[in-house]
Amino acid sequence: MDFELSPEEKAFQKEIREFLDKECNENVVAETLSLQGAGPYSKELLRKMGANRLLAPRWPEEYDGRGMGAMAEAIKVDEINSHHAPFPLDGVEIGNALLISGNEEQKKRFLPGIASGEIDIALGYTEPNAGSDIASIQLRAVEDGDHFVLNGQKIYNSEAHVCEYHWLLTRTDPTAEKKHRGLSMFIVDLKSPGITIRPLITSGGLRTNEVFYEDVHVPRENLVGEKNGGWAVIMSALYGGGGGGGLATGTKNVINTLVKYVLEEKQDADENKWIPEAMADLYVKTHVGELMGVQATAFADLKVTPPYGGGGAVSRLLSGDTRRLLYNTAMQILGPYGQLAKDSKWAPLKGEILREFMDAPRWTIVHGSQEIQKLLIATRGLGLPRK
Amino acid sequence: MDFELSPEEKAFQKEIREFLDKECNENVVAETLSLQGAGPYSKELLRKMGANRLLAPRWPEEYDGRGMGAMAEAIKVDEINSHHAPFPLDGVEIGNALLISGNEEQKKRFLPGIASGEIDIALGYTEPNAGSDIASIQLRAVEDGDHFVLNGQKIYNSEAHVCEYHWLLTRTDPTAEKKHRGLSMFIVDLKSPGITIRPLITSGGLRTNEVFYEDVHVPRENLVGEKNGGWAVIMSALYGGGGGGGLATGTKNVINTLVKYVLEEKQDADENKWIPEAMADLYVKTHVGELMGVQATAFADLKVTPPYGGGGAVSRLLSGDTRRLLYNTAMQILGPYGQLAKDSKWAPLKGEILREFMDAPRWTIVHGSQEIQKLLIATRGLGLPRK
Amino acid sequence: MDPRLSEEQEILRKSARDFLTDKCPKTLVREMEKDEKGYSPELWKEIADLGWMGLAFPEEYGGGGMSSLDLAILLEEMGRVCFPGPFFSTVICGGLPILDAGSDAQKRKYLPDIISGKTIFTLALTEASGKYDAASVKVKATAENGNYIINGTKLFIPDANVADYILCVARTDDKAKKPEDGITVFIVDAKSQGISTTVLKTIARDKQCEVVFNGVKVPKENILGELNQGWGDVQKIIERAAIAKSCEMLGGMEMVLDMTVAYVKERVQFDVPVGVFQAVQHHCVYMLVEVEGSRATAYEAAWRLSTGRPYSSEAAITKAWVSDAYQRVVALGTQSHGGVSIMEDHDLPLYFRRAKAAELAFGDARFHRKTVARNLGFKV
Amino acid sequence: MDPRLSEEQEILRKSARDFLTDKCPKTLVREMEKDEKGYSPELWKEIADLGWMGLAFPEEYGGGGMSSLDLAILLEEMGRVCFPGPFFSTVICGGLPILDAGSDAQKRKYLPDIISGKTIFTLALTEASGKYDAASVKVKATAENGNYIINGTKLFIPDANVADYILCVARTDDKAKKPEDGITVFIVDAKSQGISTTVLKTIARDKQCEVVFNGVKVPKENILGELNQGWGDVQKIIERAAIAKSCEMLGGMEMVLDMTVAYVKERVQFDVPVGVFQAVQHHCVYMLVEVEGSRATAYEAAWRLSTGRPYSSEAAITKAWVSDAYQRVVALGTQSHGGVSIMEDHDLPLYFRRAKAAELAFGDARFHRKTVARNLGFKV
Repeated sequence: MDFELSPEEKAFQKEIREFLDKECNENVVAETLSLQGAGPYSKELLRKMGANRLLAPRWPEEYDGRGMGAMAEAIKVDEINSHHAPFPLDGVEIGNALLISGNEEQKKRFLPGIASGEIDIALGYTEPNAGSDIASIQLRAVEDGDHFVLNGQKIYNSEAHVCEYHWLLTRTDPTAEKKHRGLSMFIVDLKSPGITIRPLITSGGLRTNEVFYEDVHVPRENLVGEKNGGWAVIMSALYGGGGGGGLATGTKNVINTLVKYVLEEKQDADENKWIPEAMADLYVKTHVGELMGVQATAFADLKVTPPYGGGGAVSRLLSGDTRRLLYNTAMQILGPYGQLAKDSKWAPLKGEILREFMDAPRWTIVHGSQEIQKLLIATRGLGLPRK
Repeated sequence: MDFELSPEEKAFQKEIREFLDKECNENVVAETLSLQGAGPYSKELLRKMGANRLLAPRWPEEYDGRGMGAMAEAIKVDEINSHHAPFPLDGVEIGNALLISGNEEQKKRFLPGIASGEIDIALGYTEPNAGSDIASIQLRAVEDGDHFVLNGQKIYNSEAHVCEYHWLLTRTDPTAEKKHRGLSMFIVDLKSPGITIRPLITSGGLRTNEVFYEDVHVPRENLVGEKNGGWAVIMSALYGGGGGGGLATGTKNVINTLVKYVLEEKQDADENKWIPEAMADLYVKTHVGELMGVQATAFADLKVTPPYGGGGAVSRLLSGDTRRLLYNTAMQILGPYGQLAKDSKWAPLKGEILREFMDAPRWTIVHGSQEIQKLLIATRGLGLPRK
Repeated sequence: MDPRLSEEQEILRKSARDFLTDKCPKTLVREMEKDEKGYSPELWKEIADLGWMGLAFPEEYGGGGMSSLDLAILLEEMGRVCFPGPFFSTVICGGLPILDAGSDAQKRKYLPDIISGKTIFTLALTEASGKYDAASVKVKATAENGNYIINGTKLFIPDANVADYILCVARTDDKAKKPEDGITVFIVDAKSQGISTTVLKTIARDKQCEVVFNGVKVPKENILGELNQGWGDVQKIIERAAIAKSCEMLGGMEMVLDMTVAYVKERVQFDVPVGVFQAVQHHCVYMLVEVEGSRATAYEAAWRLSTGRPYSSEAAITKAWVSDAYQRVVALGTQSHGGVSIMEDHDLPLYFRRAKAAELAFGDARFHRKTVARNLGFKV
Repeated sequence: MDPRLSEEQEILRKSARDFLTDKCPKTLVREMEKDEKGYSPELWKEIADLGWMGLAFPEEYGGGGMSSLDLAILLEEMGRVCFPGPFFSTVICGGLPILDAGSDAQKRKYLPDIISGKTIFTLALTEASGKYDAASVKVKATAENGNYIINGTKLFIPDANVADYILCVARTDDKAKKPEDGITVFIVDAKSQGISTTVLKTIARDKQCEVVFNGVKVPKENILGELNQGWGDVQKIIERAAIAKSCEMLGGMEMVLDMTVAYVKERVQFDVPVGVFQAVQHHCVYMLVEVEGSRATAYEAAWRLSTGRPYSSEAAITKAWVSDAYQRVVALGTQSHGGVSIMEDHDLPLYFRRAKAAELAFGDARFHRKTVARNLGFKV
C-alpha cells in the first residue's frame, strides 16, 4: 500500500504547476472566469501547453502524450482547475475514446492536433428530448454514397462555438428495435455548410450552445466505429476513459480563501461561532472525496477493480454534493454581501463565490445527472437488479 | 381563518389534561415506558378514561363518544403521548373503520366496549412476506358453512398479547387476478382455539408479536364488509379515519427537558456553542410539523381537501424525520453519558433519551414506511403518474 | 380552527392572480431587472388604483381597511410572479410603520400619498455589518438648532434609488448603556441635500442601494415615534417584515412546485414521464413538505399579527423555516427539471435568485433561529 | 500510488476472516454482551496463539514485527464481526503506548505478557466531563515517599473490570500554567488497594466502567514516559486509537452494507426484489459513499502512521468522517431492510449499538472537526 504519487507523477505535477504559475496570466483567468468559452489568450495558452506536452499526458508518446496514466490526467485537471486555466476537457476525453474506438487514420488525423492545443472538439450528445435518456437522440444521419447527410438539433453543447470539431452522436437506423442499436458516432468539421450555432446562456452565466444541422454532408471517413455501433463508442468515451476522481486543490483553495476571509473579517462576532466547524466539515468532505478519487484513479491505472466497484463515480457523487454545500455555506458566511455581483461596489472576494454559487446547480446535472450516476453505481457497482 | 382550538376543543383538552395529570400515575408511566404492552395499571386507567368518555371523542354519543371531530382525537393522542399514558391506538382506529365498514350489529357489539376501555383490538396486517406490499398477505380464510377456517401467520402485531380481539386481514380468494381483490377482513376473538402468540422484541425494547393461526374457526358474523372486499375496509382504516397529524406537546416537552439539561450542565463550555441553534432548529421543525398537522386535521373536520392535497401525510413525514434528528442531536448533546442505559449508574435524564434513540428507527418504518408514505403523497397528493 | 380563507379572501386572491398573470408576465420581470428604476410606473399606478397599497390601511386615510392577513395573501401572489418594484418597501417598511408609530399629523401627511401611489418609501436600517441588531446601527443623528444632522452610510437599502422618503434608523445617543437605547427613526425626504445613492448589483437584480448621509438635515418633527426609543418600533418593523417577506417567499415556492410538478408529468425520458421515477417523486414530495410547512407557519404568523395576538416568536419560527425552505425548494425543483432549468431564459433561475435575496432580507434562518433559541431559554 | 493490500496483507485478512467467521459467530457476541467479563478466555487464548496481540510488536518481545497497517486490517475484520473483549484496550491503549513511551525495563516487563495473552490492559483517561482534552484530567497523583498516591474517579473506562493493569492519566502538578502541563501517565496494577470498579450499562453492552482511585499507591518507577510531560503521549494514544477505532468501524460498516445489498436483492415486495426501487438503490449508493470514503481515509491514516509520516491531521479527518458515516450507514441499512431489522434478534441492531459507542470513543465527529478547524487556522 502506498498513497504517494510516484516520482514521475510528482515531477509532472511540479512541471505543470510551475508552468501554469508562470503562463496562466490574468488575461487567461479572466477569460476562464467569464465562462464564455476559450478566448484568444486561452487558445494561446493551450498551444503553449501542447508544445510542452502538458495536455494529454495519458496518451502514447507517438500521439504527443507522455505515456502516463489516469493519475497524470487527474493531476493535469487539478492544476488547470486550481489555476483557472482553460479546460480542454472534451478534446482530450474524446481523444481517449478515439484511442479505443477510432481507426488508425482517425487517430493520426486528430490526436496530435488535440495534444498540441491546436484543435478542440465539442461534445454533441444531448438533444431537447434526450437528456438523461441519451439513447433517444434523433439527429438523423442518412448514408449517401461516400458520405452521410445530417439533419437535426443538439443542445447544451458547451464550447461548440470555439471548437473546430463536433463529436456527434447521430441516429442512423430509426427502425432498430432497441433504440441504442441505431446510433452512429461522427467527428464533424464545425465549419461544414449547414451548421448553425446559437448561444444559450446558463443562469450561472456560462455560454453554451444549440447546434442545428441542416443537410450537412459528412464524409464516411469521419464515422467513428461501426455504423449503428455508436453506443459502444459513447460507452468508451463515458467509461472507457477510466480513471476515478481527481485531486481537489481548487476546492481546498476556496476553503482556505474563505477561512482567511473569516479570520480577517468575522472572527470575533459571537454569531460566527458556527463557521469553524462548518468549514472543517467541508474540508473533511473535500479531503475524503479527493482520497476516494485518487485511490480509484490509482486502481484504474493498475487495471484493478476497486473493492465494491464503485470507483470514481462514488467520489464524483460526494464531490458534487460537497460543492453545493460549500457554496451554500460560503454564501451564508458572506451574508448580505454575498449577493453582490463581481462588478458591484462592496462585492466580497471579487464576486467569485456568487458566481460559483449561481453555477453550482449545473454540477449535479450535467455530464450525467446525479440520478444517472446513482443508477450506474447501484447496478454496476453494487450489482443491484434493474427492473 | 382561525388557528385556535374551538372552545369545545379547549375544554376537552383541559379536561383530559387534568384527568391525566391526576390519574396517569407513575405505575402507569412505568408500564408505558417498559414498552411491554398495556399492563394492569394501564388497563385500569383506560377503563377510567372510558368511564369519562375520553377514549373515543370522535364517535357518536350513542357509541359512548362525544360526537367531536378529528381535532379532538388529535388532542387525545397528544395528551396521552405527553403523559406517557397507554395508547389505545388500534382499538379506536379500528372502531373508526368499523363505523364506516361494519354493520349495525358489529358496531353495537364492539364500539361501546372499546370506548369504555374494556376491550382493545390489535392490528393484524403484516406477514413475513408482506410488509409494504400488504396486498400480498397469505393468511388463508376458507368459508365453511356459517364460519371460516383460518390458517397462516402474522408478524409485528403489537399489543396482540394484551388485546381481546384481532383485526385480521385474510386471503379468501387466492385465485383473484388482482391480489388485492381476494382479501377479507375479520374481527377474531384472540382466545379462539388454534391461535398462538409468540413474543418478538425490537431493538428498542418494544414487545411485539408473531401470531399463528392453525385451523381457527371464526363465525361469519365476524366478517367485516364483504367477502373479498377486505381491501376497501383496510383503506377505510388507513385513510378513512381522516385527520391529519397531531399536536406535538410531547416532543416540545423533550426539547424543553434537553434545554434545561444543557443550561444546568453544559452552558459554559465553549464546545457547546452549537447546541442552542441545533435546539432552535428542532423546535422550528417540531412547531411547523405540528402546525401542518393540526391544520390538516382542521381541514379534515371541515371535509375540505387542503391545498395541494398532501394533508396530514406531509406532516407525518416531517415529524418522522424530525424525531430521528431530535434523538440523534440529544445523544450528541449527552456525549458519552448518552450511551448509559436507564438502570446504569450515571445515566442522564433517567435513560429516556437512549430508550427513544434506540426506538427511533421504528418510526420511519412502521405504520407505513416513509417510502410508502412518499408514494402516496406523490401520486395522491401531487397527482404524479404511477408507472 | 378553520385554516380556510374567507370568501372575500379567495376573491382577493383570484383577482390578484388574474391581474398579475395578465399584467406582470416574466417578460416584464426581466425587463425591470435591467431597468434603472426597477419598476413600471404604469403598473404602479394600476395597482394603486386597485387599492393594493392601501389595502391594510384604515379608510380614513383612503385605505381599504382590510387586515394584515389580506395583505399576506396579496404578497403571496406577488411572490408567485416575482413582482418587481417598491411595493414591499413602501407599504411594509414605510406606510405601516408610520401607521403604527406616527403622530396624527404624520399619518395625515404621508399615508394618503402612499395609498394613492404618489410616494415611494423605504427603510434605511442595515449598515456595514449587514445585520439586523441594534448594535449595528452606527449612523449618527446629532441635534442642532431644532434639526437633526445625519451622517453615515446605510447599505443594502431596497429601492432607495426611487424612494421619495426614507425611514432612517439612526443613533441619537451613543452614551446609552444598551445598544438598543439611543436609537431614533427619522422620516427623511430622499431629495434632501447630502444624500447620495448608489445602486448595488445583486443576484436578484433588485435595487438594493448604498445610501450615504452626509450632513443631511432633518427637522425634529420628522422623528417617527419617540426620540431615543426607536428600537422597539424597528424591532416591530423587522418582525412584521419577516412575516410579510415569508408570505412573498411562500408564493414563489408554490410557483416553483407547480412548475416542477407540471414539468415532470409531461417530460418524457426512457419512454415514461419522469414523474414516475421514485427519485423525482421524492424530490417533489420534499418540495411539498417545504411548501406546506411554509404555508402553515406563514399563515399562522400573519393571522396572529392580524388578530392582535403576540407574534414575535412565530415571526422568528416562520422566517427561519421559510428561508431554508425556499432554497431547498429551488434546489429540488432544479434537480427535477434537469438541464433546461439552469438556462438563463428559464423561469426557475428567477426564483433561484430571488430565493437568495429573500433569505437574506430581514434576517436569515440563522438570525431567527437565534431568537428561537433565546425564547427557549438560551443566552445567545 | 498503490491502494492495494500486499499479498501478505490479503492473506492476513483472509485468515482473520475465516477464523472469525468460525470462532466469533453472533451467538458468541450476544453471549458476551451478557457475560460478566465480556470476553471469552478461550477465544482470547486462541487469538494470542495466532499472534494477534503481538502482531505489531517487535519480535524481540515475542511480537510479529508487522506494521500498524497490518493491525488496521485485523481491526477491520474484528469490527466486521463485532468482536467482543479487551483486544483494543490491551493492544492499542496499553501495549503500543508502552512500546512508544516505556523504558526498556517496562517494555521487557509488560510487553511479553501482553503478547502472550497473559495480561489485559486498559487506559483510564476520561473523567466526569467525558472529554478527551487535557483540562478534563482532574484525577490527582501526589508524590509521597518515592510513591505516588492517586485519588479521583475515572469514567467510561473500557474493560477495567477484567484489566490486570491500568494506564492511569493523572495530574501531578496542578500549578502548571497550561492544562497540558503537569500530567503524568502511570502504569497501575489493577489489583492495587483502593481501586474499585463498577461496570456501567451501555448501549453497546461493552464493559465501560467507573474506576474510583482512593489513595492508590503506585511506585514512581511505574511512571510511563516523563513526569509532568505525559500529555504528549496521551495525545498520541488518542490519535492512534482514533485511527484504530475507525478501522474497526470500517469493518462494521462494510458488513452492514453487505448485509443490506444481499437482503434487497432477495427480499421481494410488489413482485420484484426491493433492490430495483430507486429509493432503495439510492439508500445503498449513499451507504457506499460512506463506506468507500471511510476506507479511503482510514487506510490513508493507517498507512501514514505505519510509515512514520505525520498523521495527526489525518487521524482527525478520519475519525470525524467515520463517526458520522457509521451512523448514516446503519440508518440507511435499517431503512432499506424495513421492519425485520429493528428486531432485537436481527444482526443490524448489534451494529447500530456499536456504531454509537464507537462514535463516542476517542472523540466524536465534533471533537475531531474542532481539530480540523484548528488546522485550518481557526482559534477554537
